[in-house]
Amino acid sequence: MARKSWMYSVLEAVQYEMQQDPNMLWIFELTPPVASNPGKPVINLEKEFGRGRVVNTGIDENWMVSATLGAGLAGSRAATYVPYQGACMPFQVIQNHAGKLRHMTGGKASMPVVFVMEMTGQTPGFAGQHSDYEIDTYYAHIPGVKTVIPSTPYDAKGMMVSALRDPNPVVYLYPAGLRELIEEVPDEQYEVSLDKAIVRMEGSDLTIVGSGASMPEVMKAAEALKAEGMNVEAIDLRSLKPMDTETLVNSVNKTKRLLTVDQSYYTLCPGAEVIARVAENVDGARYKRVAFPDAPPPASPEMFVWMRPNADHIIGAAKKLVG
Amino acid sequence: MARKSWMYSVLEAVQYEMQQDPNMLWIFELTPPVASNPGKPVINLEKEFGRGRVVNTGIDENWMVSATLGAGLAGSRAATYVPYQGACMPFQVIQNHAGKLRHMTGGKASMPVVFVMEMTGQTPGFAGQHSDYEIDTYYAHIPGVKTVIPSTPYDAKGMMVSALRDPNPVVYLYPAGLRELIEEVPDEQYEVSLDKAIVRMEGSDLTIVGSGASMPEVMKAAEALKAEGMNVEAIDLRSLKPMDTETLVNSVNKTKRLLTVDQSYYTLCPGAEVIARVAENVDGARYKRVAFPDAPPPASPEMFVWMRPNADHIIGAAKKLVG
Amino acid sequence: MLDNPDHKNEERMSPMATSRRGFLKAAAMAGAAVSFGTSIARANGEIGFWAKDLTDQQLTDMFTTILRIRWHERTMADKMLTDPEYRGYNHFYAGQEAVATGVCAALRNSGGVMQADLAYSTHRPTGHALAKGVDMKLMAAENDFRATGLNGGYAAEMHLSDPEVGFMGADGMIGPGPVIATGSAFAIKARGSDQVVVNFGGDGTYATPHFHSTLNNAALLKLPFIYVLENNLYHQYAHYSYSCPMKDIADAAAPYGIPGIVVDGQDVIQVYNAAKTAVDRARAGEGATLIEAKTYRYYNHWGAPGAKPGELGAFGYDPLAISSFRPEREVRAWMQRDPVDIARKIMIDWGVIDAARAEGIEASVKQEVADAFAWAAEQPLCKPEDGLRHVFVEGTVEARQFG
Amino acid sequence: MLDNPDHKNEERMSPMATSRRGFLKAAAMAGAAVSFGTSIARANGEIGFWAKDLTDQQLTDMFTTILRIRWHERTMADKMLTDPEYRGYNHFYAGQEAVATGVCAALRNSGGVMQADLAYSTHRPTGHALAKGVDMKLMAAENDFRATGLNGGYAAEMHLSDPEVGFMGADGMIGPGPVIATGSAFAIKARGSDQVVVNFGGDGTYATPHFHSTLNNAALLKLPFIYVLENNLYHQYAHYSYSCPMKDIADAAAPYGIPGIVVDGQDVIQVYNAAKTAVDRARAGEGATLIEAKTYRYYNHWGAPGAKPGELGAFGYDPLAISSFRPEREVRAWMQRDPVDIARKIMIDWGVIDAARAEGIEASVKQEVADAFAWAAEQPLCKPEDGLRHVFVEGTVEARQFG
Ligand SMILES: Cc1ncc(C[n+]2csc(CCOP(=O)(O)OP(=O)(O)O)c2C)c(N)n1
Ligand SMILES: Cc1ncc(C[n+]2csc(CCOP(=O)(O)OP(=O)(O)O)c2C)c(N)n1
Ligand SMILES: [Mg+2]
Ligand SMILES: [Mg+2]
Repeated sequence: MARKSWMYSVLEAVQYEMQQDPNMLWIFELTPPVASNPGKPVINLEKEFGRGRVVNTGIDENWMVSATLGAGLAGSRAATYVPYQGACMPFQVIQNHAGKLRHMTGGKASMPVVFVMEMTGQTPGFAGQHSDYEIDTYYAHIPGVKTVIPSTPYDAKGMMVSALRDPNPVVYLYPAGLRELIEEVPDEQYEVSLDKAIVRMEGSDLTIVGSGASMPEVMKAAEALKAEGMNVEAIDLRSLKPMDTETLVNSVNKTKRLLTVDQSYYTLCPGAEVIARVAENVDGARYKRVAFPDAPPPASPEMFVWMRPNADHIIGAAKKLVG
Repeated sequence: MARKSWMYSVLEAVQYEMQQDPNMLWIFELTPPVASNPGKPVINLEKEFGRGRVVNTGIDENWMVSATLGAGLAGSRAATYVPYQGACMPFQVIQNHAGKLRHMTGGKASMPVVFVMEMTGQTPGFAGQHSDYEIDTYYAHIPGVKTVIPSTPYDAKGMMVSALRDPNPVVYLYPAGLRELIEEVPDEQYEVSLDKAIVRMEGSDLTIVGSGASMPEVMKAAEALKAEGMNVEAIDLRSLKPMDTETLVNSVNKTKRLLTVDQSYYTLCPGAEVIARVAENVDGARYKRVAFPDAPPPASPEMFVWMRPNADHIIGAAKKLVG
Repeated sequence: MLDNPDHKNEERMSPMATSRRGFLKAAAMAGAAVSFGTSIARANGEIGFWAKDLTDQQLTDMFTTILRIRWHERTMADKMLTDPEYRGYNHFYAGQEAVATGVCAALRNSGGVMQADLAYSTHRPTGHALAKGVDMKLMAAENDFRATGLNGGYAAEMHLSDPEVGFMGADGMIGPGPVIATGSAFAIKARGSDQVVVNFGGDGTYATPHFHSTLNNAALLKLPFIYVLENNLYHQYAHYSYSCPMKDIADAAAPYGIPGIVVDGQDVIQVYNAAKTAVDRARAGEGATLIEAKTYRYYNHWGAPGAKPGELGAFGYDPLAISSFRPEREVRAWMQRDPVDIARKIMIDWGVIDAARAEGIEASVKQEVADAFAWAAEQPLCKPEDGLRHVFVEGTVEARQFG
Repeated sequence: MLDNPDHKNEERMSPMATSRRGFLKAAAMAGAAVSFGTSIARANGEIGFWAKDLTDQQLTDMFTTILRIRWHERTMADKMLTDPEYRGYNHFYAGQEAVATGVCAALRNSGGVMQADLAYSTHRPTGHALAKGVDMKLMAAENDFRATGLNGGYAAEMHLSDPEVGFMGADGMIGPGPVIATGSAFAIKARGSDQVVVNFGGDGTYATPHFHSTLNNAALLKLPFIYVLENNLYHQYAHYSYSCPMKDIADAAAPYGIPGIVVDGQDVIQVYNAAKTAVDRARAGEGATLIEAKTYRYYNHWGAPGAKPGELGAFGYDPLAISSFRPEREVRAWMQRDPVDIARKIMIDWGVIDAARAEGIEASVKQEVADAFAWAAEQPLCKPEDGLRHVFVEGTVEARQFG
């Protein structure tokens, strides 16, 4: 146990699995699998396992994901880290191949693979393609892949372990904005399940549901509201597919108020699915969504920061819903 | 006015626009822009406008869409017909370029382009990649493109006219299963708006909302329910982005019961967005979704037909909701 | 604008190998090779007449495989044309049998994904499947949507797969398959295995963006990877000159620094020789090869339109082609160089079998095919709710169609 | 496995053009061309020393353009390094100025998308933008996120665009740009216009699947399209040998049947000559060309890490590179062949300007740049709610962040 960065925690998980399994591969493009942490040895997967197993590719994210899938089909565990710029380049091969192959082969395809898909969305100034946060929805609609999104270093490591050990293809969404988060993370391997939401704060007045990069602001808002006396229940989805309906329904059955928070564009954001699932199962609740507008993120920090959901927005919406 | 097939009606719209605008282009791959209709001249765009303007490409759907976009940027109107097999190949260029360029350039990019994206989903026997119906969600989450989906030959023609005349990029979803529908369609050009849902049947007991390929079954179910005395209001979304919240909310304010019907996979299907929008605006309503399970479509007709939402499923769900 | 006069219909065909096997054996060992045309030049002398080393049994097996594919296709086409109850379909491979057969004869076809050589197939998979060792009965049942079929009725023709024999699967998409296949080759190399990966792909795959990605990564990483490009001149209803500016697609290999070999795809021996060269190279860690097999399909793109029961091939109008279809004369001209006839002649000419034995083999193959379809037709249909299985390894997903 | 000993650091540089202009003019007209090295051979004699026809004014303009780019980059780098209030960023183009300048000097740079030649740019756009005729003040304001900037503050550096001068836009993605650009060329050809389309792209674009799609469709449709591939040896922190098996990326053109030209990207005259050849070819309806310009960037991939205020270039450690960065000696070696110095020498050598005039031009360019940044800094910031505009041509979208 030690205080570790998200990035370090994740690579610890990968390093251990690669040490155990000499066939396992890691494919990267821009982000070398290197991390350091105070008081800890530097992790450098490329150095440790050599270029035969850890490959730095050209700018071809579709190859990265396809090759990872092909490695899995050939019986080798494999994972790839796709930088956010290329996060939709391999969309088709995940949608039409990775997600369907097990079913289409009647269970014969072997796919112990992880697609780490970096997400951005936190940095003002870069405009549409480098400040967007939107792929959660695209990937979560695909059947046959588990689409998960951690929001803490502890979960990031535990879910990485689970993902690497899972025989199913996993789209592991990686919000780059959280990479610098630091918390106590165990040194040994542990698993965090890939199909359970987690209640991060218990309460009975209002349920707030977020995921990934929206969670830090959700928690900030929840703390502030609690300090003002509103009894907030805060839920971190963690898994978008499969989505943990039970935890959501149980919570809203209690609170009868649901506020979803997304950095993704409003239309068909994960929160839409959350509301729909709850609305099918809970009568008489009230609902609200906070999300990025249906507009690309503009370069100007003034415009971007105003548009991106933050704790103040969440607090305002919560008060409207409960008040 | 004459009885015309969907396919013929759409090509009529395209033919007229191409006759008016000598710069306009059409790019296709497998489906030649040819249609015939009893009592009408054969339409063959390739013959009429020549290969300089109507081009049959190699198997490169990403080029088809990118080239269409590039033509638009260069000041020429253009449209492409992407066969369903390739419907996610150009996903990235629509998501990251067509959808963002106007905003990212502060309004300078010219994009009078239409991406006709064929959808399948109706034919049993072809399995995961050739029987899937799922792209509605992927494309509707993208900001900056209008994503529309007609369900009748009349709308198919009118919305094609509007799409071709629209200065914004339009993703025109084309459910191949409806291509053979026939109805009375005017010979002259007319526009059907790209942002309005339509109430196909009025009623006060229950709102059923569908789109595209689900509409024939929705209407069948609605007729049957009406015959049994249930006062169904049936809505055809037609536009997924922007989505016509007003029509939906007005209807459910009246009926207090909402059933959505999709051929798309359950998680994050268009119906999820419909429910979320209504739930944010209407208190005390009840909700249900009928959709394809979160599974790829299997080859076996026995499995596939059981899984695909049909009128019986809709009737059953409606009775549960109202009863 | 789209006319590439370079390569219309006058496709080059290498002269058929008609000389006696003994002579060729000697010639090949002496470094000569009379029957290869451009292939030899292209491979810079690396190719050899490896069929010299095949036993009579192996040669007979190759001939048998060609016949098994041929009669599978013909029987299925007839079934589609005559049995209104039959629901199976196929992208028929008849006419191209020598390619799958010659290639797979150079591969290791058992041991599962950790041992066997791996073959990635296409939307036109039944020939590749049989040549790779897929069980015909199970395949016939799969194509007929049976619960006991090769893939439990989930796959049907376009997704047939049997990792046990290294048949990695048909794929309904054009483009992604070969890229995925290079990933298998990468894994194999990384784990120090001597397996090789073969990707079958049509001339249609050339124009996909994936083609570059495949060859580039195979070359950069020196992968044990062989791209067998079956150039049957058409992708669906378009001649390949619509999508490819060069006459020999094998020429595309040059900038990547990997061999590009053109081979006569109608002659199983020539295909085998080329494949063996590439397989040896790959196993030796020397990297990838692109083999272009010039070939032709006898049926239309999909199903059996234009075909008549009991007759080989389909001519003329294909309703799916709408406004452009292949000239009947072209089909007939290619049928003059039939891979079954060529193989039969070579076998007899080389003294491997005589005409009577050839007939005997053909008769028993026909029987085997008939039995396979009969067995398939008796198999149980799928249970509807099983559609919710196999989405993930564990469990089932929920039904959502009932609301 | 990833080592391609073929092409490490010993990049070929064509000998600099030092001979007198008069001589070269005559030599070119006589069909000789002393300063091209491989380019001539590659283009099969199609290339000519077209700079012979440029007026003194045009040559002076080219020199001025190079200086405007150089001082824009240096001034911006200094601003980033010294002004903590400044929020702009850049992927600096310094070192590559001769490429943008030489290419755009061969283009028509006004008249909007229906008249101008169109240039598609990259994530490293400021040099291309200035060479194509984008207003420096407006660009500086845009890079500083100002409401009155070139694109209203929506774009910033990675999406600068000005269709009025045919500058079709920077693009933050690697791959899609050139494919989109072929569509513009297709439209131009279809409408019978004589415009040409130039796509700038780095060596990093070679490995993208899009590269094949771009060249293949440009060749098949014989498009008025020029791919200017600026090979500055690195894509981000990886040498191009990680992603490309050939030394000269121009070699990739051959199978498509289009010319592939290697040109010394440090010499604006050589770049111009190659570009002019390709532009003439495209305007004449003869199709596409791939030009590979061998060049180098003086700063790190992004921003100004490792740079010092007032000094040109950045050396050594780049925090973004983590574990691999360019050798300082390589940077310094390339800076010996500086495009500004080369251009200045040629201008003086040819008698176009003298040293004093060169200095005068440089001084006024510096002033222009300083003024542009000063003007930009005074421009208004964007109104937050304007982020909801320009999603579609008409109207605004709804705010959704407030719930
Ligand atoms: C991405 C994609 N686009 C389009 C199709 C439709 N399609 C199926 S087969 C085919 C032609 C393939 O031609 P080729 O590769 O030459 O193989 P052949 O059919 O000749 O064996 C096409 C275009 C597809 N399956 N996938
Ligand atoms: C699809 C995609 N993947 C990754 C990136 C991240 N990225 C930005 S610039 C760059 C390197 C580009 O190299 P090159 O094309 O040689 O241009 P240079 O930076 O050398 O000018 C990369 C990988 C991106 N922008 N787009
Ligand atoms: Mg073909
Ligand atoms: Mg570069």
